[in-house]
Amino acid sequence: MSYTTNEIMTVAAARRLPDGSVCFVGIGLPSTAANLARLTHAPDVTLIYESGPIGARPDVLPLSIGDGELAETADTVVPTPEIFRYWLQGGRVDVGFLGTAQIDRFANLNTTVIGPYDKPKVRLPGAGGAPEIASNAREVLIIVKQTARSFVAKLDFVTSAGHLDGGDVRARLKLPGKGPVAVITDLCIMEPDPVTRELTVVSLHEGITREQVTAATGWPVRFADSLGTTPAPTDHELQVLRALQQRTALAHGTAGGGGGD
Amino acid sequence: MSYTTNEIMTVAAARRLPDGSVCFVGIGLPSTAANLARLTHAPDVTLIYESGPIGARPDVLPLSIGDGELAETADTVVPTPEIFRYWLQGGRVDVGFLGTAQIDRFANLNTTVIGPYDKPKVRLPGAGGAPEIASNAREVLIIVKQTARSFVAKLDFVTSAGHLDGGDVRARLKLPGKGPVAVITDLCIMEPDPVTRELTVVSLHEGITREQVTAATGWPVRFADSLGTTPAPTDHELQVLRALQQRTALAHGTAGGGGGD
Amino acid sequence: MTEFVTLREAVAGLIHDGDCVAMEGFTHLIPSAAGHEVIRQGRKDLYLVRMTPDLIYDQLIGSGCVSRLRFSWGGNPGVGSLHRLRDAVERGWPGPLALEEHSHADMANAYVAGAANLPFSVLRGYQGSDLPRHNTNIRFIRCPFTDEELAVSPAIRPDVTVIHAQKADRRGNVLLWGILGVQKEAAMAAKRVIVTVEEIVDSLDAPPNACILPRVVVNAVCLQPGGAFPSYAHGYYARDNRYYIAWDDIARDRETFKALMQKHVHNTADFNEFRRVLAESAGAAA
Amino acid sequence: MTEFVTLREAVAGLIHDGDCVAMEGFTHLIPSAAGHEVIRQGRKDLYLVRMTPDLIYDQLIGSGCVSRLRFSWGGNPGVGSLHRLRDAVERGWPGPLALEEHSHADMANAYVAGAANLPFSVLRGYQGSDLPRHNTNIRFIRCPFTDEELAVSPAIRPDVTVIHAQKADRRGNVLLWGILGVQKEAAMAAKRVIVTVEEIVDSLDAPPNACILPRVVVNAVCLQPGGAFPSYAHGYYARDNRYYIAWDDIARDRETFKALMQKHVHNTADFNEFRRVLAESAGAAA
Repeated sequence: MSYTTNEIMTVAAARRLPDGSVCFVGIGLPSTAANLARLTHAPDVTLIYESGPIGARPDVLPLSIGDGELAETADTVVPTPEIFRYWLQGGRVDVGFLGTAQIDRFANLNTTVIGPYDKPKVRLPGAGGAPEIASNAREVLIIVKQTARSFVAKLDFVTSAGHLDGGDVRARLKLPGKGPVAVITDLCIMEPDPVTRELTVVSLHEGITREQVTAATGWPVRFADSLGTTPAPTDHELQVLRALQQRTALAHGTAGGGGGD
Repeated sequence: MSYTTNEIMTVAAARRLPDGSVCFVGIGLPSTAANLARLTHAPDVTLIYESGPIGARPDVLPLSIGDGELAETADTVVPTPEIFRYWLQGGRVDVGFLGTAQIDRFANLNTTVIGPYDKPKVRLPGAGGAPEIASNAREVLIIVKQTARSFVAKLDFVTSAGHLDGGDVRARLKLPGKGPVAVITDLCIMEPDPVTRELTVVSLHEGITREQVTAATGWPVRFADSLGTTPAPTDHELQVLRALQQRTALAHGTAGGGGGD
Repeated sequence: MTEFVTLREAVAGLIHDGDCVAMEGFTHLIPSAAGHEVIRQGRKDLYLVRMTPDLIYDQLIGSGCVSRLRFSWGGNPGVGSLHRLRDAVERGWPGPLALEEHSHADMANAYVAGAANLPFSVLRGYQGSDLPRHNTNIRFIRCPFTDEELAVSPAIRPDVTVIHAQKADRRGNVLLWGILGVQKEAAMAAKRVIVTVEEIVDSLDAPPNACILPRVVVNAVCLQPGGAFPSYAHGYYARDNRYYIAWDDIARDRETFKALMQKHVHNTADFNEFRRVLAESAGAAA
Repeated sequence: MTEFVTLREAVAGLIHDGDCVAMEGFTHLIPSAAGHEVIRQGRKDLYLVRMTPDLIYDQLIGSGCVSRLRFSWGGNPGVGSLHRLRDAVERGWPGPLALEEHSHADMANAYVAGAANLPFSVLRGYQGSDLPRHNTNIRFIRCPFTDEELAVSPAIRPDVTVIHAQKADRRGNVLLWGILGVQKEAAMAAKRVIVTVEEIVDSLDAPPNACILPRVVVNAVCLQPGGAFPSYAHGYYARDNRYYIAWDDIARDRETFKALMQKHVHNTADFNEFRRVLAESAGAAA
């Protein structure tokens, strides 16, 4: 089956979510990918949303982070402070799944402002749960569309820590989690270099060239020596994803996703 | 109707609980008095037990602080941390109703040890909720049988602060609540002097002499100039109290009360 | 103890110019009717607090009721930007808006600290983030036992918290269920509490350990069915996703926004009338 | 993920000599069967934590399993003293017992801090009390915003928390209701969690926002009907007040206590057999 770049991005991100893990899910692309994982290879994943549902199994994608569908299908719904205190800070989240407005070469994230903080050109929604997801989850997956505007040489504002200035700075600052382990875009998959922690393209989606990735990245992007090709979505993955999005469109009049954190 | 010294103690304590107030109730005598108040002049009192029930209206007295009867008759049952954090520390408790093993002239309480802490003669159960009830409730009522062994010149251990060394020391230490406003015993009612905060007998129960109170107090106890006589329990009060204790005996095979804090 | 009053009376009596006001509801049970009533009564200089300022705060900000905002995520959930919030921050219209920006984890902790009458909250957070550089109320302390560094911020203690709930009983106890967000903590942290409800019943018939606000913490209960529109009330009505999408166009333009607020809020007596006017517009458009 | 095992297997696999163990249950749902099994397996040098050590901790202390106790109220609720606890503290029998004594408010806060993975908890407490003089783990700090003095103590982070609950589903989610005490916080604060339950069901059929421990925090579920005896399980059986009263006589004398533990615990294979032996004794006595 043929597929879009959005589809391979979502499928490639979903594949990174281990079955049996506890996943803290942001709304939008992360929620789509996490639910695709749950409906394919990871039936025993526990999806947590910051509004309170634990173990949500939505039949259609939520449009907001607090849709009733999440509450109705969850193992339990706890107050929001418990999610952040007992679950995220409590060290019980294996994977934090984040989107972002801007990202730099060390996978630091900006969701706060474009331009100076006190006189912003664009005021973005803000931090939401991201700073503590980024620091406390055992590992972080980032899913974001790749453009030179979003993959920038220098962030206007670091909302959430990736690997900061690179190297072992997270360990030195005693951040509890490993930080970003992969950035999945509509063009490629990047992983931090094991030593420098600079994002490195490890896999190109089928039909995508190095030049396209370079053009969509605001810094001189590095490619792995053993650069691979992202395995194409299987028919099953595509069928499940499309059925999910179709159910969502029927329920909401939209394919789900969008903003909200 | 004739009555016992225990009965007038309970009735006199119950009368001090204002209708409409929020009362944090210890088990035993405080619970008996608080429920008598609720069943007589204070139908709108909100009784809180540290195990979690808020607005409990038990038909029989609880034998333990966490009887099912409390949960079944309450407006809501919250986790114990919420009782201490959001209610007591939150400043939402009007009256703390305490018992004690020992008390001194400034209404400080000892429920920890008789003898030295590290080599106690008698190891008592300990603090329970009392230290923070004593400091955080807007005011504190103490109900305790009066003997020279329990009303002592010097406590072996200050578990919970009354008026400490007297005077305005509570205000200087910035304790949130006013501290003990009355001590109700089987012999009399004592209140702290407005200036020195030393406990002063303001009312003798009918038939009790100054000499009896003096003999049952381990310090040279002071009597108010305008020493009154505690109004006798009304027939209604006695009937309600006895019916409550009879229901309790039928349910538990005991009259309720006993230890537990 | 609880008074049963109209929303107009509750806002008039309990929310004053300059107050610190938290209207909470995490996507679910957002107190929209109360937000309208605050605008209708022309409150000024409010210090608003909310984890996720969305449409009602966009409306309050655009209407000039707000001088200061403590928050952690300000957007139109599922749609995108809050244009009135952005206009205030980016261009100072209709007036300057001071921001106190935190993360969700911090805000949730700060409500808990407020409910517990503590002056500050403690969290493992903000490591590597620029937020503490721009908010002097995010500080760091060391654990007296382990010497670990932890973030602290001031507890949230609103003058007034406003929430919407499913039910109240006639004594004033309030029951909510489904997505609970931080409503209970926000209410317990406040000096005064207003609750709008879908219905008032003889008995809550609540299951064991349900989320109940006892009447002694509730100052006013206002019957306002549909009062969370366009958000939802679990068990009563669904979220109106189209309204959230439509808001994007309305809020984008100052004049469109002002005209709509005039028609839907200032020219209506209450939320019920707003709903009627809205339904008529929709009918006319169809 | 949750394993469904016998209590014997759970204790053998998850509780080790020297562990910090919290068995919680505030009068309600006390994990008595688990306490017996720890004694039966002869664990040593345990660091026990519990707000209200009562009969099960009296038994564990008297059986020589415990070297250290963190607590806030140690008594036989509704009856009086714990004689085995007193004997250990007053006369060092069967061995010395180190006490770390706090107040209820502090213990509850310290469990919350543990569940939240914070190293310490903060409270308004202990003003004027002698407890901080005898417990160097009660300290004071100043608020970085208001300069108020507040008490702090180390978070409780048990190696193992053991609770009793009404139900588990076949996936391992656990439901409890009624008086909740600090069980949820104690479980969330622990490295490992054992839950004994009255029954295992296909579906919890839990009401919204019920107190549920999700399976990912539960290591072992053990079916043990009646496992909270002589405390109670709301909806299943009542408290056996006579047993609490009888315990006062049993525990008062070392030999009586030892003989009873031999007969009821060491000579029985499990809690079901203990209940049978106990019923026979009662029958014989009647």
